[in-house]
Amino acid sequence: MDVTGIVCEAAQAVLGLALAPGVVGLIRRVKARLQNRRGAPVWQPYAELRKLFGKDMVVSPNASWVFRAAPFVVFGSTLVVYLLVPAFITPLPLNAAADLFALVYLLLLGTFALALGGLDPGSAFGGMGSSREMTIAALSEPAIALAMLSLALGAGSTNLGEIAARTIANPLAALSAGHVFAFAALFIVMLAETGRLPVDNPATHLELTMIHEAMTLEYSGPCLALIEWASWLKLTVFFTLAANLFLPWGLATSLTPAGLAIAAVTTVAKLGVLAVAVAVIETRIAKLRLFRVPELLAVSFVLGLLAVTSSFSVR
Amino acid sequence: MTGLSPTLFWLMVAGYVTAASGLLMPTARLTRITGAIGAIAGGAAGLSLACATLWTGESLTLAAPGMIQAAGGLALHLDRLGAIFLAIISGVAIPVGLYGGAYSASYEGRYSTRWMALNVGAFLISMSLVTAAASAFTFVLCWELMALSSFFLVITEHEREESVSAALWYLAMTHAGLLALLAAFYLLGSGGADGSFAALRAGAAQLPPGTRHAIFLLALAGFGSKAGIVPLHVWLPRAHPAAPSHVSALMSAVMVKLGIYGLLRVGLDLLGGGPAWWGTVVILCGAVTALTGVLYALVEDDLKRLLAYSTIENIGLVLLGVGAGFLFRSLGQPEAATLAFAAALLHAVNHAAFKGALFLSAGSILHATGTRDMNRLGGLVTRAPWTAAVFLVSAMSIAALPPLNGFVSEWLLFQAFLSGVAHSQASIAGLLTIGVGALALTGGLAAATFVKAFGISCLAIPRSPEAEHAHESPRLMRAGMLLMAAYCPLLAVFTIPVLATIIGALAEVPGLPAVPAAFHAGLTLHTSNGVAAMSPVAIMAVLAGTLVIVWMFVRVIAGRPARIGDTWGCGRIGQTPRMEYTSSAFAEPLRRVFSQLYRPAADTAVGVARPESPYYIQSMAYRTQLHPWFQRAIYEPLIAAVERAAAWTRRLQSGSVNAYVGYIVLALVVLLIVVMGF
Amino acid sequence: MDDVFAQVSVLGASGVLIFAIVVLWRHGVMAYISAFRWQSNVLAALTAAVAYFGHDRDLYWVAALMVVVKGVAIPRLLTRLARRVATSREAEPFVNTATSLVLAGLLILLAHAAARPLLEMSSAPTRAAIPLAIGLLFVSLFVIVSRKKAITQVIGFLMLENAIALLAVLATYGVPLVVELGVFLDAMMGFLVMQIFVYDIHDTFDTVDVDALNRLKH
Amino acid sequence: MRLFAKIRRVGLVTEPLPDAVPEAVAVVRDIDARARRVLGRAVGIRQVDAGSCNGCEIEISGLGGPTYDLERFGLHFVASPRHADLLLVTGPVTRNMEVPLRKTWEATPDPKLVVAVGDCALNCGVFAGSYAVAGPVASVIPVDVTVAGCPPDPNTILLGILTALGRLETRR
Repeated sequence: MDVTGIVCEAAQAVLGLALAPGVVGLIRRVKARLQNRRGAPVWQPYAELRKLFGKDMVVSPNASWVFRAAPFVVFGSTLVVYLLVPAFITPLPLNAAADLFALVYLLLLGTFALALGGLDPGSAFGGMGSSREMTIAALSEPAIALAMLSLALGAGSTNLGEIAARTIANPLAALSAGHVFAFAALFIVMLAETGRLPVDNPATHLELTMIHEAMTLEYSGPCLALIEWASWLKLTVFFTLAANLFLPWGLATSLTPAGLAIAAVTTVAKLGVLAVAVAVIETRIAKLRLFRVPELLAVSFVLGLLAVTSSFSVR
Repeated sequence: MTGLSPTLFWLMVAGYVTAASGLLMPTARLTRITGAIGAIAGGAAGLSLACATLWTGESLTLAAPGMIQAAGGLALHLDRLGAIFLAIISGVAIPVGLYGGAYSASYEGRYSTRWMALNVGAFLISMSLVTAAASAFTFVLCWELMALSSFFLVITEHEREESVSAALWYLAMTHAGLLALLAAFYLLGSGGADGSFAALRAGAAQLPPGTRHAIFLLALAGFGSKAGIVPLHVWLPRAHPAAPSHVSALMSAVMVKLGIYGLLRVGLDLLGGGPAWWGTVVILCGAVTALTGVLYALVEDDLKRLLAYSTIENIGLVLLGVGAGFLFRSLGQPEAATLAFAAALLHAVNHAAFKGALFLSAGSILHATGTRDMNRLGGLVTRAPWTAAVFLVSAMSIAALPPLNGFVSEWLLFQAFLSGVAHSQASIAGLLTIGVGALALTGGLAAATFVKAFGISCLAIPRSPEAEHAHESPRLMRAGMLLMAAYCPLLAVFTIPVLATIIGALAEVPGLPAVPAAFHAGLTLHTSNGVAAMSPVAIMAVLAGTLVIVWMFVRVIAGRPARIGDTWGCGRIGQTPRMEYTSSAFAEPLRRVFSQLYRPAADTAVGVARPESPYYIQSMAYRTQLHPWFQRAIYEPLIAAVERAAAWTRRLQSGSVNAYVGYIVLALVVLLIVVMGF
Repeated sequence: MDDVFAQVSVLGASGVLIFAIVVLWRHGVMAYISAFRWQSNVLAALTAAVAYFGHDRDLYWVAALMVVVKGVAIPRLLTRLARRVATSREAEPFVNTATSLVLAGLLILLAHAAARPLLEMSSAPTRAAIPLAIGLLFVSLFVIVSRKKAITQVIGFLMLENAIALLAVLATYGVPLVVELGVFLDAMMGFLVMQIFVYDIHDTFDTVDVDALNRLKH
Repeated sequence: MRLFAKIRRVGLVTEPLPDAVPEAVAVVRDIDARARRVLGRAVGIRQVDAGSCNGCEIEISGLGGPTYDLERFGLHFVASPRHADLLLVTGPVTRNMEVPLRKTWEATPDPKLVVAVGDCALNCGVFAGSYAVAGPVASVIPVDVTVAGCPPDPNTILLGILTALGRLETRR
């Protein structure tokens, strides 16, 4: 990978880290407005990060090095995933280094690490969170796999660059049933994986209803900041996937200033639209009981199956 | 370097014989030392022999027709396919020998370590010979020797009735399998060929299709009973944990693979592939095996039995690859077939690495705490750091997390199925889609399983005094574990050469071309449906770089020391292990989701202080157990039938001498009549 | 042009199928009714699209009729029925929700395998969507089999009718208007008869749980 | 859809801080500036009920609602003292809650603030001298600001919190 490549990836990493809190801030703002509240300004998450990095850490005496290492692994793996997603330019320098499957398993690496971090201090909440998180992660795998399968069938490759390029080349494909249903399946999985309603309530303070937050109850200060930032970045990753794998228009295919500018604008706009959509959905629906979540994931599995089958019935 | 391989072969044999000769050593210490040295030397020689065969392509051929003339004598021929498995065996034998050298000490005084040494040697040598057998008779002979020696190893702790019943299950299942194998080989030879594989290969082509199908199904059953294909796996979760841990590692990491080897040898090499439904059957077996294995591993509380169930799961994954290979080959997609077989074999190699490491670390946990029940473990990461580290690395690679080796082979499996879906008609594509779903679900559940296995048994507060006073294992055991765990990252880094070697070996099989896969930067597969690129090395590098940068970033902007404060429990006073999540609790959500499969039987016993006031509860006991479906559906009726039959035949045993003499006379008379008749 | 047509037809057919999946997922009877309403409207839209691409005037009338009858009238009646017999939720079905969803997925796969011969026969640009129509057929049959409440079964029956209409539209660009009218009347009659039955079941057993029917034996 | 129509009809209901307490507005103005420097204008609040009659809780729960929307100042309630910067303590400290309160304070990472809400927290109120009461909050953990009232209304509580934020800087 040459210098320009490294520069591109570094720039994308910085931009992603800069955008992620804004996305969450926007969701919160829109939700507040939909609850007829004035709500916190959009930059609130940045302020929270700054505060958390400035604070002390309190660590349980039972916790081992696993507890301290987990946030770094979570953050690192999520960041690497973001480096693989065509957010502004395609194909990325790292396009050939990893594909969709690698991406999914890298996200699983983060989940794995966080689940261990939740178990380490030996608190009942942490164990509960890890157990539920792993349950949902495990049950959402098949849906992801089928959604990716249908994308790959269309593009003839599992590498994100090729998939995006194929849709750019053949706009009609964006209309195909396989495409639409893969999107729907991936959207449901996104809600489950990033701990949004109706699977997990990001605003809950009741330990017994928590999934993601229950694992982070023991973390404080910089470690907490890393975990929060990573989870926001994960949301951004899924948004970018949803935006640029299914509607890749605007992505820069060459490093011209104009193209990059367009790419930046379109991507940010897409992220904004998705954020508003999520906020509206979360206002509209209530949280599902934990044992109805598998049914939701089964729905997304069926959607993925429809996506794949329609792709090979068009054949 | 011609002529070197016989030397290596005899060196390997000599090494293993030395290991076995521990039987004759005067002191237990010497027994251990000879056992370790022999196993290591034999393993090293075997590994170099396998590599020589794989890379130079020169194949070892030895024949002793004089020996056991009646059966056509012994014949050995090590080709590349066998060499792959020989490499697995020898590669595992080295760390296991190292580890066993110290581990078997814990058996001294209680059980005969000499006997154990003899059987370990015999086990290793027989497994190595199976991969090189070149005639049906030699194969079956080594196969049976392998079964018996492992049986004696399973029953090492002959005073615990648990291991006795496990050994009996093993004996019964493995001999049922042996019967199927004998039948298969008999049918193979029915073309009039003598027992040598070459002749069988030539004769198999002329066999009528019905016979070929029968042979394949018999082979699937016979080798499946050894590999642990559901529902022939029942012995596996019993026998593997019962054996001493380094032997469990051998059985789980190596022996089950020989079932795969046999299936490939007979189905692919001797029979030369078959119709599409062979592949379909194998794929379905694989899917059922993988899901059943991982689902029962998930809810298991016994650490070693959890690992045994996960072995079943991984065999299922390998079978998915093998089945896809058979399917594609019959559909005339040779590239995809090579890809699928290569993925399966690579996963077999990888699984040997991490499952070996897992069993060795489980053994050292058992050695440190004396218990396998995860609900009594915990806190080992501070008490036995090396063991925990090995456990963590191997758990991550078995959960298919990048950048470790397990991920690479699962990625290849996905790609193989993908290329199949892209090119088959709807019905086949549908089957493969189900396969992909099963593969993904298995992967996710495996991750959950090993978060539980590591998190519950190694992290947090010890749940019992045994775990409280756990200690790190002796240096020799640590060395063995670390060597075994080192295979995982190494195999990930050197995936490319390993995969190239495997594909080269597969190219020997007729009808399988080398898949055009460009291996420069990373795995760039130019499969017929397009391009798929992934580079484990690059992922490893980027991940490492990112971690370093993030770490430095945090050090710079937040360099404050951490304060120690109790685990937050809503301000309750003091924290006890009883407040932690247990292994059963961790698996509870998934147990509920799949309750239709598990049919868990749970009972809650509430002890109240005074009967008249049910609200003052003194004690609560929650007990749950599963009733596996294969037990329910197959084995209980079968065993009942056998017992009925036995009860019926018992009527012959009147106990009176006259009756027995009467039987003899009767038999004599019948015999005479028959003789006169002809 | 034709490939746009193919894409649209597959998309529409999948949309129609999705609402059958929704019925398997949701629990409330009202949700079932709205799912059926949406399904009928999507079906009507698809019919209109086929009319547009296939240049077939009559199909516009069919589409309009679909909206009127299945999109408006029948849902109204169903709502009245549900209010009258006061069953808000589908009591536990014979197969639990997650399992029945996965089974539905497998049925769709089966439909793809089963539709092979039809696909060989037909050469219309809509042929790619035919398996989905057959899948809808299977799924709505599965709804009838696996659900207990009579109302749910009525909805299953109506979806079955939708599936047949979909198949007709896709395979032969719709049968002649007269036949279509006949099918509609048939559906209406069947529906009304069922409605009466549901009322009677309800009056006889104070429930619309069809399990209660086995009480008729003795 | 009906839901969103209603949302549009109702419109924004958050009230600005009442001018009845002009110093409140003034305080908020310059707190806002200083607090942004100290805690980055993002404060996690952990509410501890040390034995209150739940009168104060009712008022505090009013804070989260749309009318007095405390989120607009970057304040939010958190689920664990590990995430908190400010403890909002109510009620006389009962004997059973004495240790938990202290543990909560220990579990909160520095820098941290304590706001005691209500007369009971201030001086045990009507429960003073009860055998079940250990004493006012200040006798268990250091208190930065106390909010009087039985119960104090949400605006006063909000004012107390913001004043405490002002203290933080002066304390360092």
